[in-house]
Amino acid sequence: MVNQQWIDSLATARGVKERGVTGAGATPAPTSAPSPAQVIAGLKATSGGEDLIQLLTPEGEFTPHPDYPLDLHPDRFPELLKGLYRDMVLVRRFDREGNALQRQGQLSIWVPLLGQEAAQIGAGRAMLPQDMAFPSYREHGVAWCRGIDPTELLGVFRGTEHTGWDPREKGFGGYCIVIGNQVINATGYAMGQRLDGKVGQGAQAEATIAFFGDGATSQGDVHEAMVFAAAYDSPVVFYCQNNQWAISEPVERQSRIPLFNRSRGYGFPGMRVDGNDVLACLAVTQWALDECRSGNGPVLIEAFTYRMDAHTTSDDPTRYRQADEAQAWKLLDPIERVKVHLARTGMADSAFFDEIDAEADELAARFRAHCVAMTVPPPERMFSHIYSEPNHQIDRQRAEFLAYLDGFEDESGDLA
Amino acid sequence: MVNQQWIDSLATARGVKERGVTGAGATPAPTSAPSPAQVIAGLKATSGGEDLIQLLTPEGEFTPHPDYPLDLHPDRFPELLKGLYRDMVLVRRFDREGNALQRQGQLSIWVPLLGQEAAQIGAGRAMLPQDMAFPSYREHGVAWCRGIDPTELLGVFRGTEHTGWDPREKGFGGYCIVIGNQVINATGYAMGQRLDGKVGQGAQAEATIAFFGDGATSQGDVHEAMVFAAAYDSPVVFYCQNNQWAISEPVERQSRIPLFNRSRGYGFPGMRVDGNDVLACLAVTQWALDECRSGNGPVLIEAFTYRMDAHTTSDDPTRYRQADEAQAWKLLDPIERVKVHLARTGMADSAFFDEIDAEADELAARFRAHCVAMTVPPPERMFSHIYSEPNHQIDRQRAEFLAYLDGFEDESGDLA
Amino acid sequence: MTTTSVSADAGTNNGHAGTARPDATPTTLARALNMGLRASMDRDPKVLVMGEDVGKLGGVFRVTDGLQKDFGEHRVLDTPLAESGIIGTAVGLAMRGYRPVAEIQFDGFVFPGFDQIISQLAKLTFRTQGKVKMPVVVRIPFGGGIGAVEHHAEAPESFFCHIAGIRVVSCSNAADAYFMIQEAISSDDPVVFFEPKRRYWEKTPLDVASHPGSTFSSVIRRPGTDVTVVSYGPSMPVLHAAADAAAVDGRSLEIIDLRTLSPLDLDPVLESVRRTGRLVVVTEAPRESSISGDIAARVTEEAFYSLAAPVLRVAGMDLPYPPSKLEEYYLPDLDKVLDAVDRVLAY
Amino acid sequence: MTTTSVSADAGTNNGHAGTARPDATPTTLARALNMGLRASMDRDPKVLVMGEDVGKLGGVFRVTDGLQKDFGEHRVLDTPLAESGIIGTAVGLAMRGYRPVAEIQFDGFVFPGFDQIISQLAKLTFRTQGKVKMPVVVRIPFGGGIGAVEHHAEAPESFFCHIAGIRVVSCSNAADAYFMIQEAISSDDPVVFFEPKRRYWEKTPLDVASHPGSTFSSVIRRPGTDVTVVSYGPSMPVLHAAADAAAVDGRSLEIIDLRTLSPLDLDPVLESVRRTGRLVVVTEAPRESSISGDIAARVTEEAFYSLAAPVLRVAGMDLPYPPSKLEEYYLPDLDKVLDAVDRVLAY
Ligand SMILES: Cc1ncc(C[n+]2csc(CCOP(=O)(O)OP(=O)(O)O)c2C)c(N)n1
Ligand SMILES: Cc1ncc(C[n+]2csc(CCOP(=O)(O)OP(=O)(O)O)c2C)c(N)n1
Ligand SMILES: [Mg+2]
Ligand SMILES: [Mg+2]
Repeated sequence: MVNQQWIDSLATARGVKERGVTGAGATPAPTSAPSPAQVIAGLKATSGGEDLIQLLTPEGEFTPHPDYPLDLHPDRFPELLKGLYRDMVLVRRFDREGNALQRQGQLSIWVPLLGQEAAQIGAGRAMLPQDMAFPSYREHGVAWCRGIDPTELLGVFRGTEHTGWDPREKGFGGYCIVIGNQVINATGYAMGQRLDGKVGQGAQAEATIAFFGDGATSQGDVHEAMVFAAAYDSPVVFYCQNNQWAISEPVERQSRIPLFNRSRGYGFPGMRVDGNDVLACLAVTQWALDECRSGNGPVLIEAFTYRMDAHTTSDDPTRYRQADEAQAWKLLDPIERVKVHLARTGMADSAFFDEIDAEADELAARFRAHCVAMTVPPPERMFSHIYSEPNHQIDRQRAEFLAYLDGFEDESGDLA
Repeated sequence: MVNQQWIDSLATARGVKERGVTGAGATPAPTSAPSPAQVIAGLKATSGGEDLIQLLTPEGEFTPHPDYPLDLHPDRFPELLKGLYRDMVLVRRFDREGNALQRQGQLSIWVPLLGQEAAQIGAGRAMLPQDMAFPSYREHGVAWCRGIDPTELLGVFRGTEHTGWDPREKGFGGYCIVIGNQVINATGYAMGQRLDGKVGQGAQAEATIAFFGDGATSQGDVHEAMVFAAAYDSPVVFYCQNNQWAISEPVERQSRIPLFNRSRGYGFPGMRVDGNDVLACLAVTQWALDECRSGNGPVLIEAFTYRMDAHTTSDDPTRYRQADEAQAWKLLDPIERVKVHLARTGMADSAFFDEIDAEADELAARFRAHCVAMTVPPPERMFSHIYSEPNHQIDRQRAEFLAYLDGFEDESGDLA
Repeated sequence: MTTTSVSADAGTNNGHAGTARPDATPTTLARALNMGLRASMDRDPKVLVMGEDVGKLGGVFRVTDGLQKDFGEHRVLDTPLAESGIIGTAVGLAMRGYRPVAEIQFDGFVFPGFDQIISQLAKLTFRTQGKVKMPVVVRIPFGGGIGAVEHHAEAPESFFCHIAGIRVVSCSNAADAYFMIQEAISSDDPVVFFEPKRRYWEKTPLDVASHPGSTFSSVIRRPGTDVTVVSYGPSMPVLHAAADAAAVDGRSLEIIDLRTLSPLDLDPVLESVRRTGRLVVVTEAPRESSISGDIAARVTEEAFYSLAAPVLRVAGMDLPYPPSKLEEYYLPDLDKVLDAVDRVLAY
Repeated sequence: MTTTSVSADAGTNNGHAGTARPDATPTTLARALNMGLRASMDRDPKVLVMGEDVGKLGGVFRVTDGLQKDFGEHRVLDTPLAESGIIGTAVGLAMRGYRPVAEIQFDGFVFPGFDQIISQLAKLTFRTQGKVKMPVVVRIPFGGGIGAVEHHAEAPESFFCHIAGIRVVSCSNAADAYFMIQEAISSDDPVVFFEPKRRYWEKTPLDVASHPGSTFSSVIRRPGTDVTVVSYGPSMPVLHAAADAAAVDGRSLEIIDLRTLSPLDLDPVLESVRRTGRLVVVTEAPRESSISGDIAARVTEEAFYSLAAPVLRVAGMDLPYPPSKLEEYYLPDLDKVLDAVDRVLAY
């Protein structure tokens, strides 16, 4: 009583299936969904379809977008692009170093962002100092933009601490491992920005941006974050990095239509940006944060990108995807297209590129040196800052534990 | 530092606010949202807007709908409509009796469905015997259609049991009190129907229908139910009875746009039906169940109706809504419009109406008699069917408890 | 199984038995909570109240009645119907510097928000080594005996006592309600605040000027010499009734109200048990892997040589909460407590 | 604080200590679970496996490796990333007659599904007085010691032991893994099945033909006379190492593996404590309001006169799980167990 129809339906990339039905919300005609054969072959949807907002093509050709201007004087464009190039090269470099450090046993795990540099730097550089970001665990590029030194990311992956910075000081939350949790916290923070009167026209106006992946869109917390944000017009940008994969599950497993459409169910704007185009990510995120700051939040942005490396260093992608898929996406590399544009337009010469590479190597060396020198915190760190108020039970268990440890020094341990 | 802008925005019925922004999903132009003044005055959106699917107007004029035919021979229309009339009158009658029984201390609580008879009878009569319904706690009208005698509903409200029927036998789940829980269970059941090969063209094809309210749409479980149903093309109709209120909170608190649009975020059809038009509810639900049965599920239906009575007998609506709102909705009464149509077209005479009223009174009397005669189950019922397998801990605690009770008979109680 | 009528909880503000203070007014527990919330909101503009039906309706138990009218919709928020959303946004508001008081409408509806409580609310301060504080209060009406449908009468406190990083407290009279809610709100720790809904309308003396100091400690409500009986919140009147009945038989019960369930303040309990040698723990929560087991285990470990009998527990059975017509068989009552006292004295 | 190397768990299939049966093959715990799942799926077409990455990837611990290839995508479902959805659809599938085995990827990620477990999975059978059965297994890799980031090393079993209507079990060797997963799947009760992830790759003897009868009972892994030491799952090797070390000092520890955490099978424990007079309970779970407290309280209540000392507990402290570089200080280890043995013998 095997159900062949079901088996076929699962194996194909339904993405979008013609429904032939009336009524609002009938699945829109398929735009760019890959054919079933393509998906089986592992060749994912490498094109974002007509809805994709792009300023810089994979080949390095730049065309400004009428709806999403880069709010800066044209003369300052070369300086902007060279800065973004530097950001992406340096971030990719320390990310690669993180992978290597894990392989050499210096880190328990590393979560690579390879391929998502443009999606993160574009959004990170779109933020104003007073804005607040809520990351998941892969946003090393956004951390970089918020002035968090890469070495501050090492503790969580080396196992010596959970958060190495002050979230309010940096405007960048601690890494959040439980998928979706940080998105509803971001909405709450944004509700607080509005309550403080920081939504409106003033220069002090603030916004919040929540980062999450394609897999996270299935979690109830992400839904409730959007419900509350729509209910309270909260100044929060929901920034989904659709890197096509949630560990071994393709994005088709989470949704039959492109994810940016999700906002249509709540009544706020949603758009798909080329996640490998740093200029598009910058322009669209700037627009979205300004909308939120002025009271027209929330906004959903789907950055259509690709997870070039494994999910983490403990993952083996060869078990669930084809190598040729990664090859196809290499042609859309976020750094390559910027380099081609800078070189072709003469904005930058080889000396510039060499200088950046040298700086990247220096950063990687400092990153490595810091990592290998990291020490294990003292055991009583386990008891520190569990509560903000005095706590007799914590004090007692700390005292008992330290007495127990002392016992080993003089070999007459006594664990009360 | 009071935030006036926020206070104004909360007090008004944003419903739908012109966003003036580009990108997919920008909130559609307001169709029928009530003006802020209207909402403050408590006059809710009594009109469902252009998207409302209606066959029978509040004044009793019938026009068939091109997309949603009533699949029956025109000669049998009078019999159909008279049957629906009878269903609604009888259900309203025992529902009123339930309210009265609570007032007289015979029930701890009653959950009235007054005003939602058409939304429930229309959907209930659209189901085929092999279909499965997952109710919340207000679906007495659907229970009626699934052959559950009204007296079987009394136990849950009298406090003598939680579910008085066999869900699989009746094709109607037990009442579910935790808002949203039953909607994800319905998707799972529908996944099972497909797994059993019951989705396709055969006469045996099955579908599932999940009932929930406007407040429930904010719960993560309802979101995840829609995500899973879209992922597995599950044959489930999401039937939202938007009765405008979630206890004291207006539907605008849950969503800034009409709820049927929610399906556009997942890529399956969603439509708004006049929840007070039994024929429209029947036709649209039949269409939706058939879509699901044939493999084109899921579908979202928003039945736009009104909760005429309090949330439950422990609620006092005068604290949060205007009496004139209920007056406005009385003009849209689900039973009145059918009566007018039957009378005007001569399909039914006063004898017919009197006969139905008499039958209703008989039902109410039987309902009351059954209720007042209901006894308290024996105390060891607390221990029955906690597990399906033998359980030494339950057996022991039962034995200890009964021994303890016996102690009171011979005054030498011994609680082990 | 009818329960004999129970006297109002004879507890007073400062935990000393004895007559009410002159300027104390009989006040319902719900009213005292309302007054306490109001006092906190008056004192600190950062204090918010949020939850389902807490604003315009004033809450299904009227505990937040009138607050939205007086403090405005921007400080008393009627939220969408989603508990993870309520707790999750409260966490975000706290990161922004607010002091949200989130209401869970009934005990059985806390579980959709359980993940945000254990993964974010309870852990953010440790995760950030103190850089982020979580001054959030989660109010939960709990306990049985109100003849309600499923999920409206449960005692889920043991789950939260098992979570490190949050405090769990429960008030049992108007004075404690008034002062404990303010102490919870002003604390920089997240506090899960259990309110015995069956007793919302019981009047006990409240003197708003009495300034009782910390109300998060265990308190001896009634001194006694033969058996120590410990509980909190909903069951306190049962203990007082048992003490009255036992006195008639010449047995003196020492009644202790824990008030804080985590971290437990066991010293007064240990001091008492070292005198009486016998302890009965009374809770509505099911027995298995619960706070009652933890109290018994810790008292036995720390006062082993003083115990003349094992610690006995009068707790809910390990069953889903029964339909309301049978709840009085399930709940701890006078007879069950007296029976436990008999048995603990029989060793 | 390095832990001395622990010998593989000397337990065998039928719970009797002693050499492996002739046709038993050293098998990893993960492999044994895979074989048990496969045997159940072969036997019953209604058995499904569902969860994140369980299909094509074979699970992040490879416990479901190869099942989708052999049984098809319609019986081994890679689900969307939502735990309430996984448990909630499993409940619906069970109402339809299926026997879903749902995987929660790591212990810390069960909480988004906690509401569906306590409100539906654990209560539907009682709610419908037996008309609806819930033959669902929820597999949860749990416990610490794998150097992982937050939420990947917790021991949340006490929460589920406090929920009436579900069974909670944990396997500690390949034989138990193989037979217990099949017993859990064939049971009409919902079972939360805790797998000690730190020991997935440890080999112990497995004889698939041994038919051990019910594996949900407590079992004496090693007889002893001086102190009874009880645990389950992750900590069993620690207990065996402690017994070996204690034997050198002439102390005989009786090691008991509970296997079922709810409903507790305490008879073997009581029988043993009545002989030794001393009990140490070992778990990774935090101490407060936990299963370890419940065991201590019940054994004290039922064997009070046999106890020469209070029941002592070697448990996690009441802290959020520490960063992995400090986890060995937190986890129960050989030294902590031996220290507890010293202290329990000192009474
Ligand atoms: C609640 C929860 N369930 C499961 C996991 C295990 N897990 C970690 S990352 C991951 C996939 C996330 O995919 P996506 O949201 O697309 O983010 P990406 O890793 O691709 O950036 C899963 C299932 C988790 N961390 N939290
Ligand atoms: C998880 C949960 N939270 C809160 C409640 C309390 N409650 C019961 S009904 C209700 C309002 C439901 O409104 P809606 O979904 O519109 O259904 P309606 O009652 O209007 O039919 C609330 C908040 C609950 N039952 N479950
Ligand atoms: Mg992803
Ligand atoms: Mg409603």
